[in-house]
Amino acid sequence: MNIDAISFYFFAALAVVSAILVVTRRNAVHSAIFLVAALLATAGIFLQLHAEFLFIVQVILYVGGIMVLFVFVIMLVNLDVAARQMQFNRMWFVALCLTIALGAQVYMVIHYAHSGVMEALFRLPPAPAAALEPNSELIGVSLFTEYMLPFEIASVMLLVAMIGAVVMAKRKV
Amino acid sequence: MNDYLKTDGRAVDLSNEIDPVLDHSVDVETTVLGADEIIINMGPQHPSTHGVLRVKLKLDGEKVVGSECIIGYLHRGVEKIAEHRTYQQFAPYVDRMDYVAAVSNGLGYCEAVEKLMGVEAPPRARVIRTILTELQRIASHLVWLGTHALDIGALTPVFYCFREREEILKIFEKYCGARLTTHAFRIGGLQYEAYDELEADTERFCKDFETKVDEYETLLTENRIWIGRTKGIGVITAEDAIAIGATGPVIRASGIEWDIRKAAPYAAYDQYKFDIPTGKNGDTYDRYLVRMEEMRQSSRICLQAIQNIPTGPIMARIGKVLKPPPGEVYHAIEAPKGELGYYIVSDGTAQPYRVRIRPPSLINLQAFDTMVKGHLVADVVAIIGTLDIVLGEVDR
Amino acid sequence: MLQELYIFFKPHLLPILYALVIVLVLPLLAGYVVLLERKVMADMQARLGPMRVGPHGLLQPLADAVKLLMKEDIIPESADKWIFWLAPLLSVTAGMVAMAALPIGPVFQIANLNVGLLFILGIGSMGIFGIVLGGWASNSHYSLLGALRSAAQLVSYETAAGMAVVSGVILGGSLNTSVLVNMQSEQHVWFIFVAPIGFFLYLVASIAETNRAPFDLPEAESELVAGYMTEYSGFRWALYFLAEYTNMIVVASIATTLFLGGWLRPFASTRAFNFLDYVPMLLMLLVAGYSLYRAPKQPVPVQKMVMVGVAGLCFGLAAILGAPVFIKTGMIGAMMPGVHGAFWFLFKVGIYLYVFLWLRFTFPRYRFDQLMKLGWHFLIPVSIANVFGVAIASYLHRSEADGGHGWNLWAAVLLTTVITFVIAAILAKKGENPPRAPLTAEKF
Amino acid sequence: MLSITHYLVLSLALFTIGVVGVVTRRNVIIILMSIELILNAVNINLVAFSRLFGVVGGQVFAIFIITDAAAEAAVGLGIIIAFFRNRETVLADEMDLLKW
Repeated sequence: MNIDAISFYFFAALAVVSAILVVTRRNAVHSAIFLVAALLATAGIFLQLHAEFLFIVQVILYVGGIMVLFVFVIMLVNLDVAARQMQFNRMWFVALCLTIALGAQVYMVIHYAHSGVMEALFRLPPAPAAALEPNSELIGVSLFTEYMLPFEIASVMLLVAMIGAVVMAKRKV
Repeated sequence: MNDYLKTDGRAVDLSNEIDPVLDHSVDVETTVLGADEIIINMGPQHPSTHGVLRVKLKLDGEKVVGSECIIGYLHRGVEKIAEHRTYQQFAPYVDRMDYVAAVSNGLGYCEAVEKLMGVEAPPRARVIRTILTELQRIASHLVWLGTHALDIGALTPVFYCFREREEILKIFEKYCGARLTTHAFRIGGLQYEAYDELEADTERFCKDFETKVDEYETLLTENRIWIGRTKGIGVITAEDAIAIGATGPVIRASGIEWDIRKAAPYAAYDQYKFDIPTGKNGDTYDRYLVRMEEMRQSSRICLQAIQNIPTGPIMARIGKVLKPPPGEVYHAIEAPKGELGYYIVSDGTAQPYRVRIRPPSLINLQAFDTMVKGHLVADVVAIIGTLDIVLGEVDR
Repeated sequence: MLQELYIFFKPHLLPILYALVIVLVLPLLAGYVVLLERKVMADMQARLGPMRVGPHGLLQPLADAVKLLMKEDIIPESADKWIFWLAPLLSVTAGMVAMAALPIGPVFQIANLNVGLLFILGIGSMGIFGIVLGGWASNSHYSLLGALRSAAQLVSYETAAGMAVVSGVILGGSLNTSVLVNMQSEQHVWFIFVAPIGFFLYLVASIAETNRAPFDLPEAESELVAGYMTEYSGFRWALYFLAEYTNMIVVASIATTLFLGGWLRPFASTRAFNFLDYVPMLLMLLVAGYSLYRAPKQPVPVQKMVMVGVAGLCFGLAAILGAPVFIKTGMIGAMMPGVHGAFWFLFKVGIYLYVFLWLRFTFPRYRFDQLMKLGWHFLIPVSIANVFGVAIASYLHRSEADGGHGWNLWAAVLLTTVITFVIAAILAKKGENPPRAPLTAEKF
Repeated sequence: MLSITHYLVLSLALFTIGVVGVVTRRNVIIILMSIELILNAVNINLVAFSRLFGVVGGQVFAIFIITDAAAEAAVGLGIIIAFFRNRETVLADEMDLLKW
């Protein structure tokens, strides 16, 4: 058990438990808080993977931006009534099927990891930490050279989304 | 509460009625999104309604589309009390109306009774009255400036204003022993002779005060935020102001040169040179400028008055028991907030048959609805401040 | 076992120690910032301020803390209990964690992160959750409205602040806080002189972000009582207060690091100004001397003792600050960068905070729509223009070998600053109301 | 030691929880939050593989996904606000009209 593994298990457990609470809490604000916890735990996993820049992007964008938006909207749409209504619809069967299907995949992943054709992949040691250093510079360079076009498209998409959101939420159209 | 409103004779939609004592909050959900128009309630226990004014605002989002001022939380029946007191006994009561300008109230009442009796205060008394009243005008405007700026968020001017007001109150204290509700004048003149250093004190204060006003102006007049919060806010046109009967700085800021000190001079105002500042736009900023200039002019009047205080008696010859001849009289003075009028009916006894007071705050408050329409909730605070109302005077 | 633990923790010992120091000292520091604020306010308003607890109110923060701790802890009946409990903690935690990446001197830094600046900004912005959730959990209209205002304001001004930070990052070429300071030392210029508009934008945006006047709409007492803190009292309220002051210190530290040369002494690389090394010591001696001078004039023996104690503390600090200047070798000489760095850093943070207070007591409050308009229609466009300006300036200044034009730094900066300023002036002009009739005081 | 399997399992777990949330909840806001969970699960995979192969591309894609999540949240919440204003509800199964 080194610090790497400890932090992984800690953040993974935190992420999974918070995620379960996100979908089971009755109150949307509580759900949002647990989602924040889950996202922060994911950020922790990114940090554990030495993806510092992504860690900070996750914190700033997801936690500081998107989740604030969520909390904001939850407070705008008064949920006093909604909280007392039935929270779950009757799709348990579908959910169960999906869970079983995905669970089967988990099993297969573990299974293949220990035997079978893909074992080599799973036994591949991770690249040395230095391969991705310095992290933010590498991502920056990559974004502005290799991924220039997707980057521009993403920014245009953000612009469109912004305009769309403004149009949607405007008082009286 | 509901009963009160019903007997009040106003049509009140009880479904929107909010208990004024317990709930003075904003209905948030509906403010931000919900239905088209909602009614919120400000006061009577609200830090910036200057006392116990209660305002019901009809809002469209954050925009005010209508308003109703509900007054009477400080009603003490001053006019009724007058009918059971002798003329002299009633004089201290008027100090409790506009308690930040008690001297002006007293002046109006004393002059009204003098007019009813057909006597006139001696020249010396009239000059001293003028000095003290003008000092009181400055003090009242200082309170207005401090609280108005505080409402808009400027924390510092209020301390400067109260520092200068303190000097004025010291002069009052030296003159008559009281600071706030002074009861400085008596019917027929003055009870107290001016103390020895009155001239010196007033001169020192007034000379000092010129620079102090400049100091306030450096803090506010050119300030972008102040301009943004006051220019174009709470506009009332000259026609509207006349129709409502607004007086004082409110009407002068709309461009009407109406000042009773010039229109129907009383006390010793006809002896002194002073200007009537007027505005053009009738907005909060102009009212601010007008009041600032008025403070300068008041100081100018004081400086002229102390140059030449006539000698002689300070009390006209009137009896111990005042029994004015039957009849009626209306006398108005220019109080700091506008035209303060006393209408007194005498039936020949020692007690007035009826005293009706025309408080400037009440009449000016009528302009509130016109001013506030189309502005945001945050501006309501500024508009209440700019009207310079004192609830003690509104409710009496 | 113990041995293993020791080996495991050994590299983390110093950071843990620093963290402990920050967690312990910060509340005290915040308390004294409050005292400073009250004293400065009193001074500007022609008053004395707190004078009763300790000489010149020096023990007032402790008294306040005791009072707040002993207050009844009220949780409203209809509040969401555990969020009500959690929200102030979130705010404080965010502020304190952000402190971790601050370089208080070249030595005193808990974590020298590669993305340190973004870390501070990101974690600091999480404090907003404490505000929003606290406002919501109180189940009161004033609180909720205050919280929503606060959230909208923070999100809006974060953009402008981020853009202003970007202009500094372009100049420093790194997100690492220590590297940024070192770059300012290498380039022999603080970035405030290269990106003055960026600094100004950050100043305005950081005031708005910390909800200070003239942008203190969420707490506008004449409109919203106390905003999101309305229902809070006692210790929880104190936590919110602590968070607010922590955030102030954090934004001041960012500005210091990015624009004011961090821990660098003024004219750090000019030998002629080496006498400035004596300034910290002399300053402390001055304070100590004044305390001693005032000590006999205190009315109560206890206060005299406190005053002497303060003088002793200042003498001690003067000794610590002065020793490395005189003894340049050995252990003591090695203390020089750490001790003096910390002094200059805190000194600059103090000046920045003083500007905060100064503005607070001078200006009226913006209206909410004006605040939003200022943020979106003025600050954000100007900050974007500023990013371009700084980028162009640094491109022009870069030597031709690096693909630039090798201009003189000041020429490039002057050019781009003037252009940005013109853009700002045009934007400001556009936002103004049309001219109106002037006031006339007609003669009667 | 940690292998890629650990990350895959974690990612799948989060993904599954997200899917269950999307399928079973009635509140649209919580459905959106579940979608965020799903996107996060994908991000973990991308970053884990980026680390495994020592290539930065995975992290760049994760950034794109976060961008996408931001856009989705903005538009989705805009729609929710518009819908709430008209129908005063945020329950998915009451969104049963094609126009109002």
